Amino acid sequence: MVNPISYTPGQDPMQPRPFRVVRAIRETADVVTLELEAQSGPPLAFQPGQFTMLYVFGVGEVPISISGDPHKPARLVQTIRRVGLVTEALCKLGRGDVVGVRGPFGSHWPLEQARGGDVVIVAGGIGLPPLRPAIYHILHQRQDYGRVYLLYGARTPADLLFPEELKRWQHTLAHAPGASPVRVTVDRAEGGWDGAVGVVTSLIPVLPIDPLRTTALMVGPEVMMRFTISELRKRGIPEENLYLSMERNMKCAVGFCGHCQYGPHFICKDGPVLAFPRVRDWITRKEV
Amino acid sequence: MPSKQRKPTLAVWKFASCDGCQLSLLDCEDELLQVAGAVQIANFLEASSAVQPGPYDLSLVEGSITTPHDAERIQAIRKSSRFLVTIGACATAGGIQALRNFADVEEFTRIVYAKPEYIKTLKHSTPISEHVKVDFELRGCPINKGQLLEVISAFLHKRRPNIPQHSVCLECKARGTVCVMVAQGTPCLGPVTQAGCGAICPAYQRGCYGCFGPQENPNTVALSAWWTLLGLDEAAQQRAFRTYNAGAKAFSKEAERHG
Amino acid sequence: MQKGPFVLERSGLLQLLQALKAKGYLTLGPTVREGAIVYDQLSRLEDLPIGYTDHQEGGTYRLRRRGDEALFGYNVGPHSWKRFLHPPILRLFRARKINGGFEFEHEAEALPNYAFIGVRACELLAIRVQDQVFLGGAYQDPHYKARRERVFIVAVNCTQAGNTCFCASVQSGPKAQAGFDLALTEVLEGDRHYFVGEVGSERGAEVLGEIPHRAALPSEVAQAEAKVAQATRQMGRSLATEGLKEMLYQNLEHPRWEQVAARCLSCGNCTQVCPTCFCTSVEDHTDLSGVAERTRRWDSCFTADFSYLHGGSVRVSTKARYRQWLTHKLATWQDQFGMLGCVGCGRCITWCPVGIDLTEEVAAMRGAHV
Amino acid sequence: MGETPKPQQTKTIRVGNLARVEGEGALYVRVKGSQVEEVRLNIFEPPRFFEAFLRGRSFAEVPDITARICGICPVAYQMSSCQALEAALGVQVEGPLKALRRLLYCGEWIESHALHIYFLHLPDFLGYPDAVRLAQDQPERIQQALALKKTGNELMALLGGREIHPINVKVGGFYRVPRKAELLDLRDKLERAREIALQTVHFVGGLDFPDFAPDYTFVSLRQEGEYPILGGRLVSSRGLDIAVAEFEQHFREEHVPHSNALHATLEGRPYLVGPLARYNLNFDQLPTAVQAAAREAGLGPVCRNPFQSIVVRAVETLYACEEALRLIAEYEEPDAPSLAITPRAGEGAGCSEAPRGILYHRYRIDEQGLITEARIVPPTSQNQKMIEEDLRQFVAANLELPKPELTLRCEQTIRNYDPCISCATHFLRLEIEQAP
Ligand SMILES: Cc1cc2nc3c(=O)[nH]c(=O)nc-3n(C[C@H](O)[C@H](O)[C@H](O)COP(=O)(O)OP(=O)(O)OC[C@H]3O[C@@H](n4cnc5c(N)ncnc54)[C@H](O)[C@@H]3O)c2cc1C
Ligand code: SF4
Ligand code: SF4
Ligand code: SF4
Repeated sequence: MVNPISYTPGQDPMQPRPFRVVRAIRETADVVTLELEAQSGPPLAFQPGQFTMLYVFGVGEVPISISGDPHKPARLVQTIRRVGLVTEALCKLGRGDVVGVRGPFGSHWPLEQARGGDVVIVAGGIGLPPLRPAIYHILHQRQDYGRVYLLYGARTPADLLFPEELKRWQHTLAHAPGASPVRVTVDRAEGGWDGAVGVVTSLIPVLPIDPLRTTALMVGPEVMMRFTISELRKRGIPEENLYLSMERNMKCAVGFCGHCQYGPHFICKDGPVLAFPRVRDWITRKEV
Repeated sequence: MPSKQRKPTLAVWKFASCDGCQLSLLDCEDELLQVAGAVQIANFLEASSAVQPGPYDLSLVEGSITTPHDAERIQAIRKSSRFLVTIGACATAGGIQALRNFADVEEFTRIVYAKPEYIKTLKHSTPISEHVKVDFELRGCPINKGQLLEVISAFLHKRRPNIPQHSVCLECKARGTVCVMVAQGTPCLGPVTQAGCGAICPAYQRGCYGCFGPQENPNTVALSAWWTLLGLDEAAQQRAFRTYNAGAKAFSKEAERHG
Repeated sequence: MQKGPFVLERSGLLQLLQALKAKGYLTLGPTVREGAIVYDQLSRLEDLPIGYTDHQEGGTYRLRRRGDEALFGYNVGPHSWKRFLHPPILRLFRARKINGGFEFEHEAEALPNYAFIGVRACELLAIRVQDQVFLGGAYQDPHYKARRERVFIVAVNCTQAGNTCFCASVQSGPKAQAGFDLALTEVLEGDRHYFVGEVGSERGAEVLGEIPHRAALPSEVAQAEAKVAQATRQMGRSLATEGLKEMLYQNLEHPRWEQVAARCLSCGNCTQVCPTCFCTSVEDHTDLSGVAERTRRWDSCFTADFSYLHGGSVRVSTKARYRQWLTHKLATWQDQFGMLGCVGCGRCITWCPVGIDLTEEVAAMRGAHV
Repeated sequence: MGETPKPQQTKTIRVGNLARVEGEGALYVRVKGSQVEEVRLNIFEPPRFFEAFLRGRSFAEVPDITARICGICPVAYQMSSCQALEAALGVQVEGPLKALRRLLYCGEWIESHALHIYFLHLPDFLGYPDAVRLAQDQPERIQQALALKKTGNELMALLGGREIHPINVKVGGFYRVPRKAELLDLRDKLERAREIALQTVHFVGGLDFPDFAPDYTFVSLRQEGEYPILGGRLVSSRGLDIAVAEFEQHFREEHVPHSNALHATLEGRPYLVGPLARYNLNFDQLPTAVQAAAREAGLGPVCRNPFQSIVVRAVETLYACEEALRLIAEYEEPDAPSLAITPRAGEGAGCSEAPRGILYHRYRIDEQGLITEARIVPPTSQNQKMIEEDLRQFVAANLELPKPELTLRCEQTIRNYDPCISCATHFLRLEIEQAP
């Protein structure tokens, strides 16, 4: 993996670099993946789990995780759900449009530590894109990892992201034939769905893993992560092996603006990926 | 702005008000022609006799609803407006004329008019949002012209206007003004009032009088407790909350406590 | 270079100002305005609050006459040096659209070289705290850095304590320890009026070399030290720092938070006057002509926007906001930056419009807990 | 289109919504044959009850509240209320504080007159619907107009804190007075504004004006030694000369059922206030340079053509720039920003020259300083009857005009007065449906 470029002093970390949209892929009704290339300068190397700040000219800037392959940094890939004004503007971009990019920022998934053991990846909704680079990396070095599972929950079948890849991963991630590493569930079955219905945490109790040698990575709404953690703890996975990616309001991503504080952590630099013990005392509290 | 595209149309409407908020647009001397270049002023009676029929992309509505006729008129305006922004304390809170809401309108009419039987008006002065859906409310008595331009350019660029809803105190401090309440014991509404004016009152050595209405999280009870320590009597406290935003809920509720 | 303590006569201070100006510094310091002592340009000694002192209480500040001609006989006012190093509003960039993309406009920022006159010990520490935030991490804020690097600091030790300060208990004062170019202690003794000084840097020594001064006598040094010691004794408030972080972490659900929230206006004044509070909002604008601009302005954890995530604020209640503020200052800051976020200047107590006092809140929580 | 009225044919002119006036009004004229049967300036701006809710407020709040009657001339409201209340409280603002008030008022005159000349009135003369479209053909002219207007606004923003509803005006003076240096900073801009104002005088002097010169009764303030802005005595072109406190003994408002407007009369007759009145009654008080400019623009010491009010406004704008420069040059910072005031019971009247004419206020206060009675007579309501008279005369004299042009001329006739309907309506009778 390429090391992240560090910020060169003298340059303002608040100033974006222009990137051109080379492809815009409509994933679902409200999710778009943008493939971006730097207009000048080096491509943006990153580690799985990191994010960038994407700036739409004059509209605003928001944190978005990188969803592409860390081994192919020439193209910066980011997947965005339209929820408000900036994300809406991002989702409207097409080939040739220019966005500003700052980053990559933040901590990354513990893929080094996870080597040699099992990996459980739990994603809820738009939580899958930040985990995809980790999957790519594992696929790249599949032999380094034991059993790998992706548990993914979406609202409806139509909201499932990357369906083709999910199918592919079913084979490529498998440690043994017929292992069924990708397990998907939806809140509401629609349109002839014959898969699982229910919350993603319901998939955890039956996973064949070696708990003490398992690392879990999760991204989703805070409640979902709380329940996931409790289920994983029930399976006996040590808490220091549980990793989650947190979200807070972010104005700068470099630790200056103060907005992303979460207890003692700055989500932008200490996170977004944090080991569970670091948030244990905070995650059950309201309004932190 | 690409000139080939059809320019968005702008309409300005007036209800019960002093005209000041509309004038704020004409007071944007440096930007007025730029505004006129970016939008097509399709209906702005105070400024132009050329009136084009709707629908309009952006309607700015000044003034409060005080007559049955106006209550109907605003419905029609809403129907012909894609985006409707209310401007000023009258339109967003009922304005100073909402003081009638706490009194007997008939008595008011008798005081002002020699032949009160000719005057027919609604009992209450109400904000536009009580009648129709409003897309954005711009506060102030009058509105701040910088904020007005911000709302118009945000609309043109389809972004959220940067209009903070926090207290005046943040602006006051950014400006470097010395707090008049702390340093002089002058009662100030700044802590419970929404920013936007630039904290001018404290900068001119007086307490804020609340013309931008309540901030997002106003603790009027705690403020008035402090005012009591500063020696402000109940009647004066009630009057302080009954001015240009008397109809705004947080202020009208607080005023009632001092009745 | 002057090694030991030196003495500067009262008139020497004017010469110091003039020497700094001659070197191209914009001299800033305390002056009376709008009924308080604020920081603004100083050109003459008469611009200083001669003979004034300040009486401070929670939510109250009053200027008083001292009855002598002291130049620095007061404590800190509503301003702090952060207005100059970390300005309340700053444009970060402008950009305009060009053939499908956009380009940034670079305008060289004409920054004055600031000389801060009369920086108190707590304020020196506050500057160090902000250094840690803006320069101490993986990223550096070039705007802060550019200002910070050029600043010349003349510290002044407190010889009387304010009623709302508690620097002694957080070990930030009243004597300036480090981080200054020159440090002075004002001594008024009978009809003598002079400063006992200390050099803190090469630059300080160089400037000092240009103005008349002499080595201090041991008695003069003793006089100065006694004055500073007196300030320590007078300190109006205190904050017990031992186990503070743990105490707060254990009390995140203490009923006291609700009680203080009932009084708190969520106006944000405490965060604005605090010399260490650094939070900002970053806003992207466009004007009518389509030129985009990014500005950064002081923000406050007391606003709803501060913790906004799509769908609403994380910290909706005033309780959660006050708790965030206080625990950040006194507890999480220690985890983040290895130091307290509070230097004990007392500004948040004086300039809270309703006199909320963090030392009192901490004491109440300790009382219930310990 | 170009029809001429046949005898006995009824013709109505209706303008549903008057444009380029401040506030909301409509015009209705009915002509039968050569007889103008009815002229109605219909005002449907809703009532706002200021006099009523001023009762019980502290005297100190009045200037802020009355400002809200009109966003176009808030300073006028503040000044008239302050003067009236100061009379009631037995204090008098003099010296630099008074000069600052005059200076603030100059700002409002410059701003308001520039607005009216270029944005509301001029488009009529040049055949444009508005100044924005005029700017497409004559960008420089409108840019200059904006610069002029902006200078007025800057003066108000400096002295008042902001342009509309200034926050710095106080009974007894100001909350904060400017330092001399702050005022001097405006000097260059005012000099530039003066140049633009002078060009404006020349330019509008050359416009085409219909022949029309009714025999008005002019009413304005007058005070020896200065062109009237603040205070003075009330005088008329028919020999009236009274103290402001005597206003209500001579001027009456009638609430007439058949009309939509409350008619103000002076000794039973309609009268005219505003720039024409001020000019005609105070030409001698104008500085020679301003008089000369007026003459160059074709005005004598007397001007009775309301269409030429645009020229008079330009002359007054020039005067306001001159006067502002003089006041700034002579300004000395006062010791205190305001006079100390102890509330006491009393009654007082005040009058000042709003850009549109005299604005009269009277208050009664109790010993705690609370208002017990308030009375406000704004210029537009005083001119109401005169506007209708003018329309009647003008239509009668121009019946041969094609209807669209006649309509336009009627609108222009109304705009001659720069009527401020927002001001007027706090006491106008309205035609409004029954409340539910
Ligand atoms: C580290 C991190 C990684 C993220 N990765 C992704 C991703 O890969 N894909 C994706 O679709 N979304 C991601 N998000 C969430 C995304 O940033 C928000 O959906 C987005 O900021 C909403 O902006 P908006 O203007 O469209 O929404 P609005 O509701 O209009 O929000 C207004 C403003 O509030 C702030 N804001 C609102 N919601 C959030 C939020 N959740 N996080 C931070 N700031 C917020 C932003 O400044 C935003 O502009 C991530 C958030 C974080 C913190
Ligand atoms: S003067 Fe008013 S607005 Fe300013 S900080 Fe004090 S209380 Fe807030
Ligand atoms: S928290 Fe209060 S006492 Fe501490 S440094 Fe900030 S303002 Fe000063
Ligand atoms: S503690 Fe005081 S200053 Fe801070 S937000 Fe609350 S009321 Fe305002």
